[in-house]
Amino acid sequence: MLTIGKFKKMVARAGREVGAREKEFSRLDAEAGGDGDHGTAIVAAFRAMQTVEGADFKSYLKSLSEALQSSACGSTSTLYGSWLEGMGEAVGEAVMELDAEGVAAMFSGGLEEIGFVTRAREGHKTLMDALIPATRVLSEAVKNADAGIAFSAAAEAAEAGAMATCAMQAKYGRAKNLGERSIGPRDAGAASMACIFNAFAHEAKLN
Amino acid sequence: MLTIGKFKKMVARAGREVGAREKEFSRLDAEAGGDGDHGTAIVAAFRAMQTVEGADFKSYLKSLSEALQSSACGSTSTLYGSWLEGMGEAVGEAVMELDAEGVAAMFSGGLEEIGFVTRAREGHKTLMDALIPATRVLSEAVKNADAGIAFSAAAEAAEAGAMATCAMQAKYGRAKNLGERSIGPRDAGAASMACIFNAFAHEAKLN
Amino acid sequence: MPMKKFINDPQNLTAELLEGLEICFSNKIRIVSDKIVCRANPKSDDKVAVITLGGAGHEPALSGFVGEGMLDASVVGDIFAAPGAPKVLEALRMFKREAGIILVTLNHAGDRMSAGKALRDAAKEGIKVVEIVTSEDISAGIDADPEDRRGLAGCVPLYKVLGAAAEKGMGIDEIVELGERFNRQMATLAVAMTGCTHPQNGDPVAVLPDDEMEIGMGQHGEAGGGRSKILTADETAKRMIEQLIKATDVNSGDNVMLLINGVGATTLMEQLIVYRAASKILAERGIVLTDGWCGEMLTVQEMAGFQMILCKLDADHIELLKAPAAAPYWSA
Amino acid sequence: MPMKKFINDPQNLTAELLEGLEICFSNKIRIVSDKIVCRANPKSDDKVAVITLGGAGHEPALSGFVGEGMLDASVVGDIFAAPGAPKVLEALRMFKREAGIILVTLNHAGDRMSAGKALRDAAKEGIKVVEIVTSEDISAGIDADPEDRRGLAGCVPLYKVLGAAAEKGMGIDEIVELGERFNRQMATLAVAMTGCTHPQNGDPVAVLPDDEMEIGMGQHGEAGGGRSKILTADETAKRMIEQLIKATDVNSGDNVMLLINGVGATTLMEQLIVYRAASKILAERGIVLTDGWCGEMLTVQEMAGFQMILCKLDADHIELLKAPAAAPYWSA
Ligand SMILES: Nc1ncnc2c1ncn2[C@@H]1O[C@H](COP(=O)(O)OP(=O)(O)O)[C@@H](O)[C@H]1O
Ligand SMILES: Nc1ncnc2c1ncn2[C@@H]1O[C@H](COP(=O)(O)OP(=O)(O)O)[C@@H](O)[C@H]1O
Ligand SMILES: [Mg+2]
Ligand SMILES: [Mg+2]
Ligand SMILES: [Mg+2]
Ligand SMILES: [Mg+2]
Repeated sequence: MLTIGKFKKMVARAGREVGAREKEFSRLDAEAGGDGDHGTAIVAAFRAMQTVEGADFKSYLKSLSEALQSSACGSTSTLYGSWLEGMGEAVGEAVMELDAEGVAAMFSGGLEEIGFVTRAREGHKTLMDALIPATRVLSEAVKNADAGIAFSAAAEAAEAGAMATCAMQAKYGRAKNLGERSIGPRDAGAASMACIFNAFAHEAKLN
Repeated sequence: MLTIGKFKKMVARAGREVGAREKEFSRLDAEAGGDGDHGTAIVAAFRAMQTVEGADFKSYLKSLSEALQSSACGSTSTLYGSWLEGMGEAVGEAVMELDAEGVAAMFSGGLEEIGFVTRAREGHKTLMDALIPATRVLSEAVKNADAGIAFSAAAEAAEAGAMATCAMQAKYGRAKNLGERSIGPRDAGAASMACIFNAFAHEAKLN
Repeated sequence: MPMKKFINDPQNLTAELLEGLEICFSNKIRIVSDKIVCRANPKSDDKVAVITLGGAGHEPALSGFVGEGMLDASVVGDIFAAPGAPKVLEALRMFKREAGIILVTLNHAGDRMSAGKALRDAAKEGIKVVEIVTSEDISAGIDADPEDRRGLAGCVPLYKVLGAAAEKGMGIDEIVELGERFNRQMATLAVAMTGCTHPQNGDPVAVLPDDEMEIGMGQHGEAGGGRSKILTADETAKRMIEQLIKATDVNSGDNVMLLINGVGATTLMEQLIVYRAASKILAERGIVLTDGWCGEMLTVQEMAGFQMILCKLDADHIELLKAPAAAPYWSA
Repeated sequence: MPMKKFINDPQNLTAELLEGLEICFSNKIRIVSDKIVCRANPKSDDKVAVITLGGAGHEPALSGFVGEGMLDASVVGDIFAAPGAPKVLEALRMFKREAGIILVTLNHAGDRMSAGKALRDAAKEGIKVVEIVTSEDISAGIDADPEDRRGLAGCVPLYKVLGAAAEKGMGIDEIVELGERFNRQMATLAVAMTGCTHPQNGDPVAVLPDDEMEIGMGQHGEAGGGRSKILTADETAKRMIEQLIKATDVNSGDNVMLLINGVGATTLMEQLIVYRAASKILAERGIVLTDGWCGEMLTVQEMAGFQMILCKLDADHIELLKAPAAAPYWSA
């Protein structure tokens, strides 16, 4: 269902697509009352991951997570770092191709680990609003569809979750002090998370 | 020729006319590369002089000079303060009305004293470019004309001197570092000095 | 259009500013392992170590307060961004000791998450460390959950109290008690007139209308409190100090420390005018101004505004605040 | 539109800021006769007094440097405006003593005229006083007549040298020789990115185009040197330090002090980056960085820019710079 080679291409594509939208993510961060640097942070995170190697899922994800956490800073470092860390912990040793169950387990593991570092859940206007539904949809969809279709469904869920943050009031992160004024713009982290799932989907559909 | 009562009215009028042009004098200071506060300084100087009393020329001028120097700050304090101080020193004790010679002596004394505190002379783009010709013309004109006409001639000379500073390069004061870039705008101090002589002339002409 | 800032490659800001700090204060601090700023003359191992973490771009905070009688180390992130958990863990390993470590974390999501992760790992390794979280910003309301309040410049006098106590050789429990008491007894409010430019991406953070100010703005220009038309210095000081008095519950006869922290473009002239106004209100109420300072401690680039910090002082705090200190930007 | 400044009546700025300074540093300074800032604990009469004069709006300068081991008094004018001659004379009378007084005047027209007038009157009264005029700005050219150069923030380390020497009980001739030597051996260049607002009239001083900076700008935004497109920190530092090295004629093996004085909105982050770049060039040439500091000493409201000051140090200067000092904004 998903080879390590394909997954590396998905990560690389996510890096490119996030990179193209750097300014937008920073602007969203500023608009919702944050410090206007989420684009800078997420781009730095993907830059740190660019040269990472690893023959199988476990070692690749572990290296990604370490590279990200030691080079990138801010909330992004721990949040995305823990996500990748959890994904790596959920796959077996030396696995180079995942079946449907393996994909579901990997993404569920990521969500679980990120859940340890933040109390934020759906409705709190954070990246969790994109990640939670995307993970849920992906885990279901892989059972009956190929990777391309499953990731597309996940990307749609992530995008819908990100859009839904517009109407929310921030509860976590630097935007929370804005109170009602945080209502309106999308959450920056949710937007970048949706962008990542979207890139995964585009890449998964190829070939 | 000039009574103490009339002279007090001239000073009061100068205060009003300078006050109305405060912004302009500050702007000129800034444009010629100064620190943009000559209007503020000259207005503060006249404010300090507003409540000054004195029955005769000598005591009135002495009080004006002291009030100005102790309340006003910057170049204006010492320059205008010395001018008034020199004027006071040049008139006799308890004089309440000056003849033509007395007026000439008073203004020449002012010019002499200000000459002790600065090396600036005509052509150096300072208030001296207005004060020197105005004093010269006044001293001549009082010999053959009434106060109104004599002060009008002095005011014209001051105005011409102030306008001539446009073409000059600053040699003294805070504008001097600007070098050639100080060419163009009038010198702020010369402009305020011309304004004072103009007010003197208007008031002298009345009655 | 280039930013109106004296910088080189925006990616290197943090590394370069730390290098400058090390050169300028070579007798006081040194940089270890890239982004850990330590004392040039470390104190002995039998004393409690005091460490903090946080983003850069707030100079002199946090690294300017590393030195004799204050911090043993600061773990630096990038501009406005907490260091990653691995760096924090590395510093904890470096200062592992019987006497223990106190880690001061300002309550911001990134800092909390990095510290939290590092602390979990440190615990597994048997490193003795106690975390003190500052969250003295009262803009979310006096009764707000501490978890919902931000840590502003109040960390600076806390570093002083902790550092002095550690220098004296006190045990970790006693220091933590003293520190937590100081922490509970302080409150901060911030006010902003203009936003700033993010020095890495050149974009504006927190734009304010030409005729408005905002009380309650955070460390990076994050909004928070109430916007109003521009008030006079006296009126601004009054609104702020009254809320701080309420929050710290100080009364006639109590000793306090009052700090004004300029965040960037607001001049010391203005800060002193505000200090004057606030201290007069304290005096009117019989509150005793025992200690204080006015100047830049924790800045937010070229933002115009300041933070006002009021700390109720107990006798032991008063003594510790006066103890010797020799950090680059704090001496006593 | 109100200014984006925390002020009350613009006419009261100086009085209010001095009041704040006195409250905040009541253990260090006190205000005498309206605008004369003196030490709270004056030194004994048998030692030489060191006094300075100058406008306000440049905080912490000049009054922030009054204190043990530095200035005995500063005579304060109004915003950007020298005090009048009568105030200067009053201070000279106040400190009249056998040991003598040193009056430090920065070379600006207003300051020079007030000092000059006061000194003439003081001489008539038999007050023993020697004037030292600082004019270390080299923007008018290295060979420019000292009368045509401005006095910038170089006065601050000079206060330190003079104050320390006076505190030690040295005689006035010896102190003046030391001070004049220090004075001759220092040079300053300023650079600005933006102008500032005059806090009394709200008008802009020195507007710079969006993409330009100016090396050689004076203490109040007065223009002077060359405008250029915005340069990197490293390039700016290089251009400035090279001119300063030439002006002070320092060579391999010489000891120097390097100071970066932020004038307002330029962050300490940037100042440290510039410090790093300039000190590297000194190191390349074998010039020994013996002392230094980075931060705000003499500001120009919210102007963005800084002054770089290089002082060639003799052995006696090195020692005096290290001597104890306890002014509000300088401790050693
Ligand atoms: N406590 C938190 N829990 C979950 N997500 C968070 C939390 N804090 C911040 N985030 C996410 O991180 C994003 C901001 O990231 P970034 O700007 O890189 O970090 P920082 O807040 O350190 O500047 C927010 O938009 C939000 O999605
Ligand atoms: N050395 C000087 N000699 C004569 N006039 C001077 C001198 N310096 C300044 N001035 C005059 O003073 C004016 C500036 O006054 P003001 O702005 O009040 O003083 P400051 O320079 O202290 O800000 C100049 O326009 C000039 O006419
Ligand atoms: Mg952010
Ligand atoms: Mg001026
Ligand atoms: Mg950030
Ligand atoms: Mg002035």
